[in-house]
This record gives sequence, structure tokens and C-alpha cells, in this order.
Amino acid sequence: MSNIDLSVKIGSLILKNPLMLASGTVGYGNEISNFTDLSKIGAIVTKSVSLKPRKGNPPQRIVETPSGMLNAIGLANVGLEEFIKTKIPFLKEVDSTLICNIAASSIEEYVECTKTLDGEETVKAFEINVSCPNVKEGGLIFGNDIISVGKITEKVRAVTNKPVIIKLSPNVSAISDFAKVVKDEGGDAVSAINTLIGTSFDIYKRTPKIKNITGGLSGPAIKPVALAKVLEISRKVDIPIIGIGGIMNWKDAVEFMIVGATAFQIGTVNFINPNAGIEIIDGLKSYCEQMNISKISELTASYQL
Amino acid sequence: MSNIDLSVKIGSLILKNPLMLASGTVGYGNEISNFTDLSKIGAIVTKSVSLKPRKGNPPQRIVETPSGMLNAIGLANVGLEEFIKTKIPFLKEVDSTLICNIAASSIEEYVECTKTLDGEETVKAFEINVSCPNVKEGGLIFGNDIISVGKITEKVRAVTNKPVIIKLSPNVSAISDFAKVVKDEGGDAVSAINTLIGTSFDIYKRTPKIKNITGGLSGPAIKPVALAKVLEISRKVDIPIIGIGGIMNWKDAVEFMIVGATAFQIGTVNFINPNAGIEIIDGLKSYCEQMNISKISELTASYQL
Amino acid sequence: MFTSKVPVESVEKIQENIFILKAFSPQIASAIKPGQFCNLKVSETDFPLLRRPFSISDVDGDYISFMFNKHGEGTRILSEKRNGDVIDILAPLGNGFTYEDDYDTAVMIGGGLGAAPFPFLTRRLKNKKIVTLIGGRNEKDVTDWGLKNVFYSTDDGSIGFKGNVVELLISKFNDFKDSEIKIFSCGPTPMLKALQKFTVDNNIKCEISTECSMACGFGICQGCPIDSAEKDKYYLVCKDGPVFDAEAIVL
Amino acid sequence: MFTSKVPVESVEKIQENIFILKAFSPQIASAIKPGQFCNLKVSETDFPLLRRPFSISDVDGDYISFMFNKHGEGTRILSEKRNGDVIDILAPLGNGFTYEDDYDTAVMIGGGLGAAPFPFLTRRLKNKKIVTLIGGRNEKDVTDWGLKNVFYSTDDGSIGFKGNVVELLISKFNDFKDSEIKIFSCGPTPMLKALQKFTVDNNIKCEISTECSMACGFGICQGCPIDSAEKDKYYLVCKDGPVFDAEAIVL
Ligand SMILES: Cc1cc2nc3c(=O)[nH]c(=O)nc-3n(C[C@H](O)[C@H](O)[C@H](O)COP(=O)(O)OP(=O)(O)OC[C@H]3O[C@@H](n4cnc5c(N)ncnc54)[C@H](O)[C@@H]3O)c2cc1C
Ligand SMILES: Cc1cc2nc3c(=O)[nH]c(=O)nc-3n(C[C@H](O)[C@H](O)[C@H](O)COP(=O)(O)OP(=O)(O)OC[C@H]3O[C@@H](n4cnc5c(N)ncnc54)[C@H](O)[C@@H]3O)c2cc1C
Ligand SMILES: Cc1cc2nc3c(=O)[nH]c(=O)nc-3n(C[C@H](O)[C@H](O)[C@H](O)COP(=O)(O)O)c2cc1C
Ligand SMILES: Cc1cc2nc3c(=O)[nH]c(=O)nc-3n(C[C@H](O)[C@H](O)[C@H](O)COP(=O)(O)O)c2cc1C
Ligand code: FES
Ligand code: FES
Repeated sequence: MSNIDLSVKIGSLILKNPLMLASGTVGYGNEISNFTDLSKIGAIVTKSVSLKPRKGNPPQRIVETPSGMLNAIGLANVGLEEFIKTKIPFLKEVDSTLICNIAASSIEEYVECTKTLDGEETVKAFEINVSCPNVKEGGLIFGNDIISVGKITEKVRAVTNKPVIIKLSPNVSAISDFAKVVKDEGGDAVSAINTLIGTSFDIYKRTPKIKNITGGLSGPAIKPVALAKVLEISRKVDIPIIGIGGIMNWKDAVEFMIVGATAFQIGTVNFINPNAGIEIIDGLKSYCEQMNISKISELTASYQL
Repeated sequence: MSNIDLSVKIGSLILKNPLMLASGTVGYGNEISNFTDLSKIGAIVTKSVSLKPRKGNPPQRIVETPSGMLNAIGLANVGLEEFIKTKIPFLKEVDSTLICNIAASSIEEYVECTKTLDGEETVKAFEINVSCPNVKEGGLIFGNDIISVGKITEKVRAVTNKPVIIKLSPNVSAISDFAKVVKDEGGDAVSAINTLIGTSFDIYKRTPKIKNITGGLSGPAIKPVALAKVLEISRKVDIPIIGIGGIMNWKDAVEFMIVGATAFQIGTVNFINPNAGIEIIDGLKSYCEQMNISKISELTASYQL
Repeated sequence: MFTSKVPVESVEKIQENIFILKAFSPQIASAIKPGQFCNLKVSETDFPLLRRPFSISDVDGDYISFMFNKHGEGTRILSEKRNGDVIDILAPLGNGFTYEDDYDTAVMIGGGLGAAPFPFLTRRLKNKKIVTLIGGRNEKDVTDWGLKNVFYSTDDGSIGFKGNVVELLISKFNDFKDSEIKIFSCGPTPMLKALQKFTVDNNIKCEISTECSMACGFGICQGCPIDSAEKDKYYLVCKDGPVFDAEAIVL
Repeated sequence: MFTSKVPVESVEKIQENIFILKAFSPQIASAIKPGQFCNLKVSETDFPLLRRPFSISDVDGDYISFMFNKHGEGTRILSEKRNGDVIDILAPLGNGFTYEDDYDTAVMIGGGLGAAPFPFLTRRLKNKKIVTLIGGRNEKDVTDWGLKNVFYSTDDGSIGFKGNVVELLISKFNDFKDSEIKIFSCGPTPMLKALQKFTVDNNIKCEISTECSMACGFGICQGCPIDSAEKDKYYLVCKDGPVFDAEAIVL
């Protein structure tokens, strides 16, 4: 069992295993620590933090869809100051790797957040969210504009030596073009994918079920799309990919690694099974044993087309 | 019951009700006529026809996904000549409205097909498929390129007076831009959406489950995305929209009309319940009665945001 | 908080469309308090995707009960469970009622299935008088399962007082003049809103159990905000609620 | 072809992992022929999305039976059906075996669950001798449910001939020297491929029942192509098959 090397490398970042908890789906780690042993998790990506606190969108923020869910949380978060003061100390205690996800409405804000957090030893890497579909400014406007994504990568890169991961929007025709720009501007990795834009209406009131009108679609429904995006990047751009989208169990995780992911994140499944991370890691180990794989990193992009 | 006016108008085309059978999901109508009364259906959209017959992609062409399915049929079809000789005669007998869907690998081919079919009295409108994700040429390359979509619309428009409907790809950042071009170039309506690109891998063989590597995702999984695309077009462009994507029952159909669809198509559900069309029409009638709606067209874009 | 696989003991239909699901769980039974809730995985597959939140309706020894209406996919599946089926339950969630403070009479007010948390509260209350007011559209909407000293109101007057349950409360208000009361309430938002106004205006202790769409049920998704009385701040229904002081929230 | 809501009579486990689901359907029973199949909606919800194709395994009076392994979501759900549950079935689908033509001995060859269509064929065959060869990995893989004159082969030799079922056929070939035989076969592709080569080389009548992923099962999705012996042409397994002449297809 213990012979299998589960560690993976993303730029200069080494993770004990490829499983990360996705941004926005585990808050700042404290609640979920009631259910799961965070010290066994490869990395925790914190809820997107912005310079100032954000109240987030009014309710209703969530609706279930077939094999998926829509959310429009609107980047509700405590803001950078509070994050540093109260959230980092808890996360420091947990023997996991902390990746800080940053959201912003301007390039300057991304840079300022990164700069401020760069000094925090507990933060081991940055995931830059250029793809939140649920806020008016920033978010998608950046995420779907290749020039902005390039600029954000370049400017953030300039203020930190820690690994910079750019979280890409799937709501574009050619996601690999965006991955290429990230690579060219010095980004260390890309995360793919954030949620797809979707909506759902009440047919009696004729109003959107989600107050924000549209929300981001996550969960098993989007897995085939996410896999295709990861594969597209993998075939076209030489950059580490963190696969995300609809992973419910270890089989899904293996599928993401095969199509090109170096590591992967689980999101929605945490809401349903808050111990899913540990179960997936165990499943990966058994799979590697069964398949005679001694280093899990061999799986990455091992597709036979 | 019979007091409700279910008819809808798309350009100069009047349909007895807004329910159409989607291209590629009912062949040329004959097999499904064993299960359902085609004369009650608003319109039948035939499998994409191309100038020459196409053998289609090798197996495996289909795989199930959570609340969805991937297909890579590869536009298998009998070709224009055979279509006219053997398929149209059957469809003529059925008292439904026939819309002919055309796929092509060049603008000239679209034009030639349209010209040839323009003379067929049974064909009441054209749906131009610029968005098939499963063929090497044409298809997506056109569908994701706004200039091509504009040109195809313009050229096809020039050779027929029958309504021209352009079937749009969802695999773009701003589908409303494409709808706008269609309107500007004289298209009568847009169909939204075709399938999303997705994939699925066998984790033991590390091969794609679908021989074509990627396929098109359809079914309930994509409904939230399709609804958001229809809503986006509806809010930005004044053109009739035919809503498609994951409709399983009359409630889903109503949802599409509320977010902006004048008519809608059902695809995947035909494979599961080949009488779904009739059941949906009945459901629409009951809904209209219950809601005191006398003309179903009032529903279109009746959203309250 | 923990997840636990719990065997179903029975599902009983106690009304036209009201079901009681009883399950065996010493662990939950000993941990949960009135007003808290559980998040149930209704199937063993990934469909439906999300858990379904339900108040704990009663705890009897090692058995826990839920009361629900069948209206969507999840409640349909629950209504078809049989003895021995296993349900994955996340519990105990949220903050329950504060019922041991200083007052004489507990007035429980439920709109329709808003009655759900009260059998358990009734069981746990010691040394308080209890009055229970249950409102519904008609006779079939209401139940006195596990409740004490029940008065009904129905929109159509088919049983009890004709009118809504807040009107019923007001009509009975004289009865409570001499004792200090505390109201525990649960039900549809319009009812809670009317009740909130009445209790705040009249300076009556009142706790409201709220509902909203949830994904996780324990504070990680931020999916369940409710406006707080404080400016520019949301509470989370699952973590800060579902029971709130009437004065603390904006409905 | 029609869809029909059919009540389940029973689900029986006849082997480690082999189930027989019996259902009551005079309509399907009277319409279907050996080798044809049905497309089953295993649940009443939209999940799993697609129907599941199954050969008709037997018809006894008004009852129809399916034989299946539990391996995925759909077969798991089927294995848990109980008396009175209703399944929506689309039938009869495809072309069955041609078994009334001129020959003396019907040799049925099944690899694992490839045995599924043969009980029904056995029942319907009149005035033919029957030999049945069933192959599997081990003892637990094979069954003689509803079959006649059965010989086994297993990879591990735990029952019958040690080797695969095509080797078993070859080993027994002398027995058939004096009669004209027709082979009916069903099973995994490698087995069918070996069999196809053997029968074509030796000019033996052989029909092959094939399987592949399907969406509709009746010809509208084009999801089920199989290479035909003709150049540049696919057959559809659901409409042109699932039973083909060994010479007609490329496996
Ligand atoms: C804290 C809390 C306690 C509750 N206690 C009870 C109870 O004791 N008895 C009872 O009958 N109901 C209770 N509810 C409501 C219950 O959660 C819903 O009735 C149930 O989720 C419906 O599921 P469904 O699949 O049958 O309906 P569907 O309409 O198919 O569900 C679709 C989605 O909407 C959500 N949803 C639907 N209705 C509601 C609702 N009223 N509130 C929140 N989400 C909803 C579902 O959770 C699901 O995600 C409670 C809700 C909350 C938040
Ligand atoms: C004409 C025909 C006749 C068949 N007869 C039988 C029979 O009598 N007994 C029996 O046990 N099986 C039979 N099969 C195979 C049977 O359809 C699959 O075992 C079943 O669909 C598996 O469903 P699942 O949900 O349990 O598996 P999953 O693996 O969860 O299914 C996922 C998807 O893959 C498809 N799939 C999985 N396995 C197969 C397969 N072997 N062939 C085709 N599609 C598959 C499913 O239909 C579904 O769409 C037949 C298949 C065909 C095409
Ligand atoms: C409720 C919710 C909140 C989210 N918040 C964020 C966020 O703050 N920042 C971010 O980058 N992604 C956010 N995401 C996106 C997830 O990190 C992930 O990319 C997405 O959910 C797809 O993965 P999944 O299908 O495993 O959930 C959020 C997703 C959900 C469901
Ligand atoms: C098996 C299959 C074949 C299809 N073939 C075509 C086609 O030939 N031309 C076309 O325009 N769309 C084709 N489509 C797309 C459908 O018409 C429809 O846009 C899509 O399936 C989404 O709708 P649904 O979710 O209701 O299936 C096909 C879809 C499926 C599932
Ligand atoms: S339901 Fe997830 S935070 Fe409340
Ligand atoms: S399964 Fe649809 S055409 Fe054969």
C-alpha cells in the first residue's frame, strides 16, 4: 500500500497527493474538518478572497439541476484582512498544503491581494480566479478575454515567486488558447474548469430560481465537458493542468488524470459526502496497486488515442 | 381544451404547435411513426443531410453520462439524392411540417443543398447546421467562427425564400453575437443549442469510450446551459429562437418558452420515450388552461427578471 | 456533526400526503436537539445529487422520525423506503430552539408541515404549559401527530378556526394574558412574516425556524443566506439557524 | 414495436451473479421471437437516462424472462425489483434467429451471459436436435437455466472442458459429422470472432447475436453501427441485427 508514490508536482509545488479541495466548496476548512482528516488532503484551495469583504448575492443562491447544481454565491467572503487575521491561523494548524484563491474586479486588485499574501508563509501557491460567472465585474469579463488573462498572469507573476495557477473559464470556444497565454506569461499551471453558465426558471412565477438570474453549473453533469477541456489543453499546451468538474469518486479522478490532469480538485461532492476526499485517495491507491502503477504521476496524460 | 391556440410563427412559417423533433434524433421519421402520431407534431427536423452520403464515424458512437449522453454519429446520412428520392416521399404522407437540416463542409455545399431542396414543396424551411461537433471539417470550425456563420447565412438566404434557421453552437463565449449576425444577414431564426463538446474515458484501457475521442453532450445535463443561452439571445437580439437541450417533459418545454423560445425541439428524449412529443403537447395544453393562457405564443420571453 | 448510515424502521402515511419515516439511530437520537435538522441522502446513487434537509420530528429512545410531504423526487423516494433500507444522514445540524429559558407557556405555531419539529419539542419540554396551533389550507393539510393541546385553523374552515394560523393566535391571545409565553414557529414565509410582525410589535418572545435551498447544510457552500437585522450581513440558515430569534432576521 | 408498462413477477438469483427477471406481458410474449430484444427503462425517473437493451431470455405463456449479470447501475436497479414493480419496456426489437430453415442439429454457443437468448430458442425449436455449449471463466460464470443437452467449457477447468468454448466446439466437431448443423451464437466479441473464422472457413451455417452500446434500440439514433462485409457500409445492430449471418459482418 505505502509503496505507491502519490505525490505530484505543479511547478515548484510538491503535493503529497493529487487531491485538492476546490475553492468555494470547503470555505476555509474549519467546518469540513469535522468530517475529514485535512492533513491527508493534497491541498486545500480556499474560498476566493477579495481585497474587501463581499456580502455576496441575495438568496436564492442555489438550485439543483439534473446531476448538477447551479450556484450564484457571488464571491461572498471575509475580505483579505479578516482572511489573514482569522482564517490563516486555523489553516496553519492543519498539516495540508494551502493554496489561496484570489478573485478581483481589476488587475490592480489581483496584484495587491497576491502581494499582500505573498508574505504569508502558510500560503504555498495562488490560484487566480479569472472565471467566476456570478459577479458583475471582473470574473467572466476577464475570463473570456484572452488579453486580460495574459495581463493578469504577467502582473501577478511579477509580484510572487510562489506558484501561480490560473483558473480558467470553460465558457469559451478554445480553452487551450487561454492555457497557452498563461504559459507564455509565466503561469505555472491552469485549473480547468470553473462552472458553466446556466439558469433555471420557475414555470409558475416565470422568475429565475436563482436571484442572480444565472448561476454556475457544477457536479457530475459537467464532467464530460470538463474532461474534454482538460484533454484539449493537454493535447495542445505543455503546462500542468489541475482537472476540476463533477468528480464524485476515485474513478472520475483517474479519468481526469488520464486525460491530462497532474492534480485534480473536488467541489460539489464535498457538500454531499464531506469525507469524499479521503475515500478518493484510498481509491486511487487501490487502483494504482491493481494496475501496477508505482508513481501516480505516470497516469497524467497517459491516454491512448 | 381546443380553445387554446398552440400555433407559433417563425418568420413566414406557421406551426400548429411549438414542438419539433430535433435533427438526428428521429432519422427521417419512419421508425418513430410506430410509436407516435407524427401528424400532431409541430414540425419534424430531418437528420442532417449533406450533398454526398456519409458513412459516419466508426463505433463506439454513443456513451451514457450522468443525466446525459455523448454521441459522435459523424453526420451519417444517405446524401441529398437518396434523401429526395426515398425519404421525402414518406415525409410527404405525414401531415406535419418538414424542416430540412443541412450540414456541409463548405459554404458552397450549404448553398448547393439548399438550392436543390428549395424546389421540394414538402420542405417548408431549412435548418442550417453550422455546429456539429463530430466531424473533422465544417461543423464546429464554422460554428465557432462568427464570420463564417454570417457568410453562410447570407449565401443560403440568397438562394431560397423559405425560412432559414441557423442552428448555433453552444461552444462559444457569447452566443448572442452569433444570433445577431444571423439576424443581420437575413436569417429568420436561430436554433439553440446543438450539443456541448464532451468526452469520457475507459480508466482501465485509457482509451476514449467514443472512437471519435470527443462527442456531443445532450440530455437533461445540458438543460441549464441551454436555457442560459436562449435567455442570453432573447435579452440581446430580436430574432425568433428555437430552444433545444435536455427537454424531457412539458415543464422543461414551458421553461424554454419562458426564457425566450418561440418553439422548441426535443432530441434525446425520443430515444427513451418515443411518444414524448405528444405527451408534451398535451402537457402544454393543460398548463395553458391552468394558467389561463389562451395563446401559447404569449409564453415566449415572458420572463420576469 | 457526523454522517451515519441509518436503517429505516418504517414509513407510515398518517394523512393524505403526510408521511412519517422512522429510523434507528442511537447516535443521532442522543446527539440531536429539538429544532435541529438532518441532511438526508435519499438514494444510494448520485441522483438526485444533493442531500435533502429535514427537521428532526421526534426522538423516541433510539429511534428518530422525520415528517414530510411527498412533493418532489427526493420525498417520493423517501416515501417508498422500506424496513431495512439504509439512509445516509448528516447530523445534527444547525441550532435548535432555546426552550429551557424563563416562560410559562410554550405556544407552538406551525403552518402545514411546519408542524414537523414540534413533536420532539413537545416531548422535551418540562414544566411548561403547551398550546399548539396548526394551520393549513384544509383538513388534509394538518396533523396532530405527536402534539399536545392542538388547535387548528384552515383556510376553508374544514376543520377548526376558519382563517390563518396567525389570526387564530390573535383570536386566542386573551387566553395567554396571565402567563408569560414563548412562541416557537415554523412554516411558510408569509405566515412567519405576519407572525414576526405581530410578536415584535407586541414584544413577545418568538423563535422562528426557517427554510431555504441548501447544498451542504453545514456551512461550507454559502448557499443559504438570510437577511439579518444587522445592516449588510447575511446569516447562514444552516449554521446560524435554522432557528432564529424573530428580531434577528429580515424575512 | 410498442412501449408497454409491465409488472414484475419475480427476480431470482440463479448463480453467484446471474439473475432472472420474470415479468407478466401477454403483449410482448405473443409478439417476440427468439433472438429479438427489448429496451428496458430500469427506473421511473430520468436517471439513469438511457434504456438498457436485453435479449428476451424466455417466454412461458404470458410471462417473459430476462437473464442478466449485475455489473452497472442499470442492472443493479433491475436486480432489486420486487413483485409488482412496473418496468417500461420497448419491444419487440431487432431481428431474431432464423431457426426454421433446413438443418438437423442446432448448436447453441454462448460465452458467459451469451447464453441469455437460448432458453427461448430452445423452447421454440421443433424437430431439431439441440446441443448447447456454454463457456465461461469458471463454474460461477455459467448456467444451464432453460437449456438442453449442455456442455461446459471453463478457462480454469472448474467445470467441463478446460479451454474456451470455440475449442470445445472444435473438440466435439466429430460428433456432428453425420448431420447438418446450424450454429447460433452469442457472447463476447473475441469469442464470436474466433467462431466466425471457424464457421466461415469450414462453411458452417452460423448466426451471431451481437451487442453494442445503444441509445434508442429501434433505428433513430444511428448509435449502433457494425461493419458490414460490404464495402463502406455499416449495419445498425438494433435494426439490421442484433442477429447476423456470420458472413455478413466484420467483427
Ligand atoms: C432546515 C430545513 C428543515 C426542513 N424540514 C422539513 C421537514 O421536516 N419536513 C418537510 O417536509 N420538509 C422539510 N424541509 C423542506 C425539505 O427540505 C424539502 O421539502 C425537500 O428538500 C424537498 O425535496 P424533493 O426532492 O422532494 O423536492 P424537489 O422540489 O424535487 O427538490 C428540488 C430541490 O429543491 C430543494 N427544495 C425543494 N423544496 C424545498 C424547501 N421547501 N426548502 C428547501 N429546499 C427545498 C430540494 O432540497 C432540492 O435541492 C426542510 C428544509 C430545511 C431547509
Ligand atoms: C441487443 C442486446 C442484447 C443484450 N442482452 C443482454 C442480456 O440478455 N443479458 C445481459 O446481461 N446483458 C445483455 N446485454 C448487455 C446489457 O445491455 C448491458 O449489460 C446493460 O446495458 C448494462 O447496463 P448497466 O447500467 O448495468 O451497466 P453500465 O455499465 O452502468 O451502463 C452504462 C451504459 O453502458 C451501456 N452498456 C454497458 N454494458 C453494455 C454492453 N455489454 N452492451 C451494450 N451496452 C452496454 C449501458 O446500456 C449504458 O448505456 C445486451 C445488449 C444488447 C445490445
Ligand atoms: C457553491 C460553489 C461555490 C464556488 N465558489 C468558488 C469560488 O469562490 N472561487 C472559485 O474559483 N470557484 C468556485 N467554485 C467553483 C468550484 O471551485 C469548481 O470549479 C466547480 O464547482 C466545478 O467542480 P465540481 O463539479 O467538482 O463542483 C464554486 C463552486 C460551487 C458549487
Ligand atoms: C444521436 C444524436 C444525433 C444528432 N444528430 C444531429 C444532426 O445530424 N444534426 C443536428 O443539427 N443536430 C444533431 N443532434 C443534436 C440535436 O438535434 C440536439 O440539438 C441536441 O441533442 C440537444 O437536444 P437534446 O438534449 O434534447 O437531445 C444530434 C443529437 C443526438 C443525441
Ligand atoms: S447550506 Fe451550505 S452553507 Fe448553508
Ligand atoms: S440504437 Fe439507435 S439506431 Fe440503433
